[in-house]
Amino acid sequence: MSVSDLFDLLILALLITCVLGIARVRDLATAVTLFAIYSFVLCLLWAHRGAPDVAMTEAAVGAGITAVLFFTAIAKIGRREK
Amino acid sequence: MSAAAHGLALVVLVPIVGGALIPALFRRFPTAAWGFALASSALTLAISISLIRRLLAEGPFSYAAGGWPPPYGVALHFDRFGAAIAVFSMITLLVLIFSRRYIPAVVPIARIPLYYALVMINLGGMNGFLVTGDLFNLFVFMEVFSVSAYALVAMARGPQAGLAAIKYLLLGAVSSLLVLFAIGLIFAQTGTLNMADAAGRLDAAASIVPTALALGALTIGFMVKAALFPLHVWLPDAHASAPAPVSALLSAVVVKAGVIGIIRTLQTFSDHGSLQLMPLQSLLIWLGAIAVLWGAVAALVQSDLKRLLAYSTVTNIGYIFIGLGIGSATAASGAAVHIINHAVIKAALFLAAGALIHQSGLRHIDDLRGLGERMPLSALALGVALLAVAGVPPTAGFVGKWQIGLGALETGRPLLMGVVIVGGLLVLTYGVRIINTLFFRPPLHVRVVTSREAPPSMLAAILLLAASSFLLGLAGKPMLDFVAPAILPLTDTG
Amino acid sequence: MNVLLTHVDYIAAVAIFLVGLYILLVKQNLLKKILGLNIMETAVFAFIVTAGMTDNGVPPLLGPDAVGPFASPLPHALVLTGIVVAVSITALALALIVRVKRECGSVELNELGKVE
Amino acid sequence: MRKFLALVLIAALGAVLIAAVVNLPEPGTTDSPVHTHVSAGYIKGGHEAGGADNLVTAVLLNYRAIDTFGEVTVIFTALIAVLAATSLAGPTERSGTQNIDLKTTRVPVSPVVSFVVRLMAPFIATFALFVMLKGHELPGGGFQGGVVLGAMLILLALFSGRTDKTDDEELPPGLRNWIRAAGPLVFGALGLTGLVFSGWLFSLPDHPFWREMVMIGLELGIGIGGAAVLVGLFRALREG
Repeated sequence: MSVSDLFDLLILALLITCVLGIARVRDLATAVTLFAIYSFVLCLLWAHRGAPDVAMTEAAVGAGITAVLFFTAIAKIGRREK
Repeated sequence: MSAAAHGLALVVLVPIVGGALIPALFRRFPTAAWGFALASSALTLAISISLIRRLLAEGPFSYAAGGWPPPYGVALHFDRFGAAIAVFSMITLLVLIFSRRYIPAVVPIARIPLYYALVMINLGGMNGFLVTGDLFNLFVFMEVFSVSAYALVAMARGPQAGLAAIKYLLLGAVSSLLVLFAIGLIFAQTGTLNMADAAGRLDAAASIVPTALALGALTIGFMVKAALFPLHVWLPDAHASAPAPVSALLSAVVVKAGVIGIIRTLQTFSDHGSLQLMPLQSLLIWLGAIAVLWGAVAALVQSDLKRLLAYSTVTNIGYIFIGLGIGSATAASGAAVHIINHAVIKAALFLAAGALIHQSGLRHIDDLRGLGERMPLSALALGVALLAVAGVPPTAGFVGKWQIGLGALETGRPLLMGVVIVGGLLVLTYGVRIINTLFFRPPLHVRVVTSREAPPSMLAAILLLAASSFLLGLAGKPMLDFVAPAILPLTDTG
Repeated sequence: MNVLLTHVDYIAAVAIFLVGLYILLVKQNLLKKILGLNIMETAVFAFIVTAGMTDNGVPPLLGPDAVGPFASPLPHALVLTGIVVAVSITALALALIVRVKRECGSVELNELGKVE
Repeated sequence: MRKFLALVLIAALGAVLIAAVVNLPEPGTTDSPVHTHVSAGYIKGGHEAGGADNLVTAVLLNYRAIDTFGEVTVIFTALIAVLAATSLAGPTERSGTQNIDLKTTRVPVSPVVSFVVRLMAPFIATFALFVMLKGHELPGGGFQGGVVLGAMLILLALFSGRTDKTDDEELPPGLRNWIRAAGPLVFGALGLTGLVFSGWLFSLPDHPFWREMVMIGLELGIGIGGAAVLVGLFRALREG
């Protein structure tokens, strides 16, 4: 088990923690923040997998634009999930 | 490579570029967007007709987009199922003609170009979906026509439309995702995205489980797009609340993409062993039979005319899937012909209903009493199309249903023949009820008395489609002959 | 057990996909559903990128001093396309949700069902 | 109840999915079909065939250009979809509470943040342009640069402290509509030039110089068009 493998496993565990967190939290703004973190971690994984192009796009889209779009929508519909 | 094969890429390029130009070109002259959209869809239709002429002369042919031979580039492929693009372009053209007077009445003037752009992009996506021979390209064009379809539903006013559109979007996006996942599974095993190449290489792949999962995911994904019975839940809301020309386009054309997607999946991967593992045929028959009866009964109890027509789409999709599931050449060719005939009939139904609803401002069937006297041509067209959708001989709806019924008898399934007949009778029941309401009952609502016949552009589209839904029945034999060579690989699955 | 270790990336993608599906099925808030959909999409992307990777993780950049084995470029191109499609769908969905909130007063699907 | 059913479904589906994925070829090994079939052809054809050192760019702009055409169409469609679908409510329903909503979406910005964002903006823009223009040699390309540029513009709109309009509003609306459609239109033009120069729709010219020029043109079209669409989506969502 090399360092690289351990890095992978750590990242995968982090990703799953993030999505479980998204499933649990009731506050939409927190959920979206978690999603942005999740996207960013995913982008680390992809950079490590030899996919720099995908990583760059995921960082800008997933952690940036998608999150901003979600926040804009939340500002209009309220952040509480019932 | 003669000139005609370039048409295979042009049927995608022309409508999409045309659609992309519309918002920029017609910002200042919104209503003029109509003419431009009409011209580019007419050009698309002309190109697709030239493709069919070549098909008849030389048989199926391919085009390597970008000049890269498959599997390195994207191969476009034209066969007898692809020939549906001509019918779909024709229907889009007629829907556009109908839209000329209808759309300005329901859409704010500044947004009219957006409507035409969406319709054109939808056509381009459909064409791309139907002619591509590449799995990922299929997904991309599926997204093109799906996104434009969600938006077209949402163009209607009112709370219902927004809600219907978001439901449609949720289910549609999940089904697209299933298709993408299936593509990933196939790619991980074969290293290729070309359909024919992937089908050939799947046999060499180590395991049958991922392949079966991939084919299952593709089938379920396309079933959602086709609105087959338990996955049809999005359809009645979406098709009932959309503007009438959009309902016509969605019910006539867009759901058929899902059907043709399934046919392509079956055709391409039918040689593969894992397909026999799945009881796919009996599944299709069962779901189809339930869809026929469920759709017909649900339509019977509707009071809203457009909602009734939406349920009639559920019924007819059921017929098509029964035909595909039976697995005899007779039934399969019946199903293939019914794809086209139902497209024409359903476009006629929704446009005629749209004209009646638009001119009178009423949409409940009981309120429409006596409207036949005020709007004779539209009402007559609706009547003819209703008889056609019930499958009364010699209309267009009869050909496909008759062949499907025959196929059921041939393969020793008399009960299924019963389902086909009962479904037809149920549809006839509500058809006759509506015709009776329109023509033979005295007006109840004051608006009916003041209604006037639809303007010529709307009438032209309606009458042409209604006439076709009658006349295509007489052309049943040549149409069956046309699809016959294409459905052979389907029935070989046994 | 060995298979589970070598395919751990695939299995993690499946796990993420399932959590996304759970959110989509169970949560009644439309925005949360879209978030679930996005998670499912990224899981499929992760699956496709994994299919094309190599152990040493060299990106498919051909240069004078580049040595393979390179990761397969095809999945990367597919995922790039997929990401842009996903953000398009998300934007449209969010716009529709805002409209539903404005017109129906709620974004909880179970409450919207009662309104109708 | 719903939760329980969902969990049962997910457990069953999970079992099927895991059974399927463990039967796939082991990821990372170089002798799996993913690496030996089409990809191997791309790598063997190399720079000369694909026209770019970055094979991802070669796949996007050359081998599978029609996919990319579909894709720029999807994002353009999403923008006109959002514009068409959301603003139908009319002025009566949008007055009143709507204005309050509009204010809440503006983040109260501290002068420091605003300063930093404005300071960084030119650098991010330069980086985005670099990513677009060099996408055929280095990691990056039209989309990648476009989304970075789009993110930068949205960041500016959010944090620059200005509340009146986004930067893209300073463009005349006619020009803005053309820029938003740049992706599909540039590809449409490429489709036709390909037919003229090499006899196939969606193909690049054979001559290396012209091929590079066409690629750069495409990257810019995709990138700037994509950025304009993303900013448009953000604006429509904020104001719709």
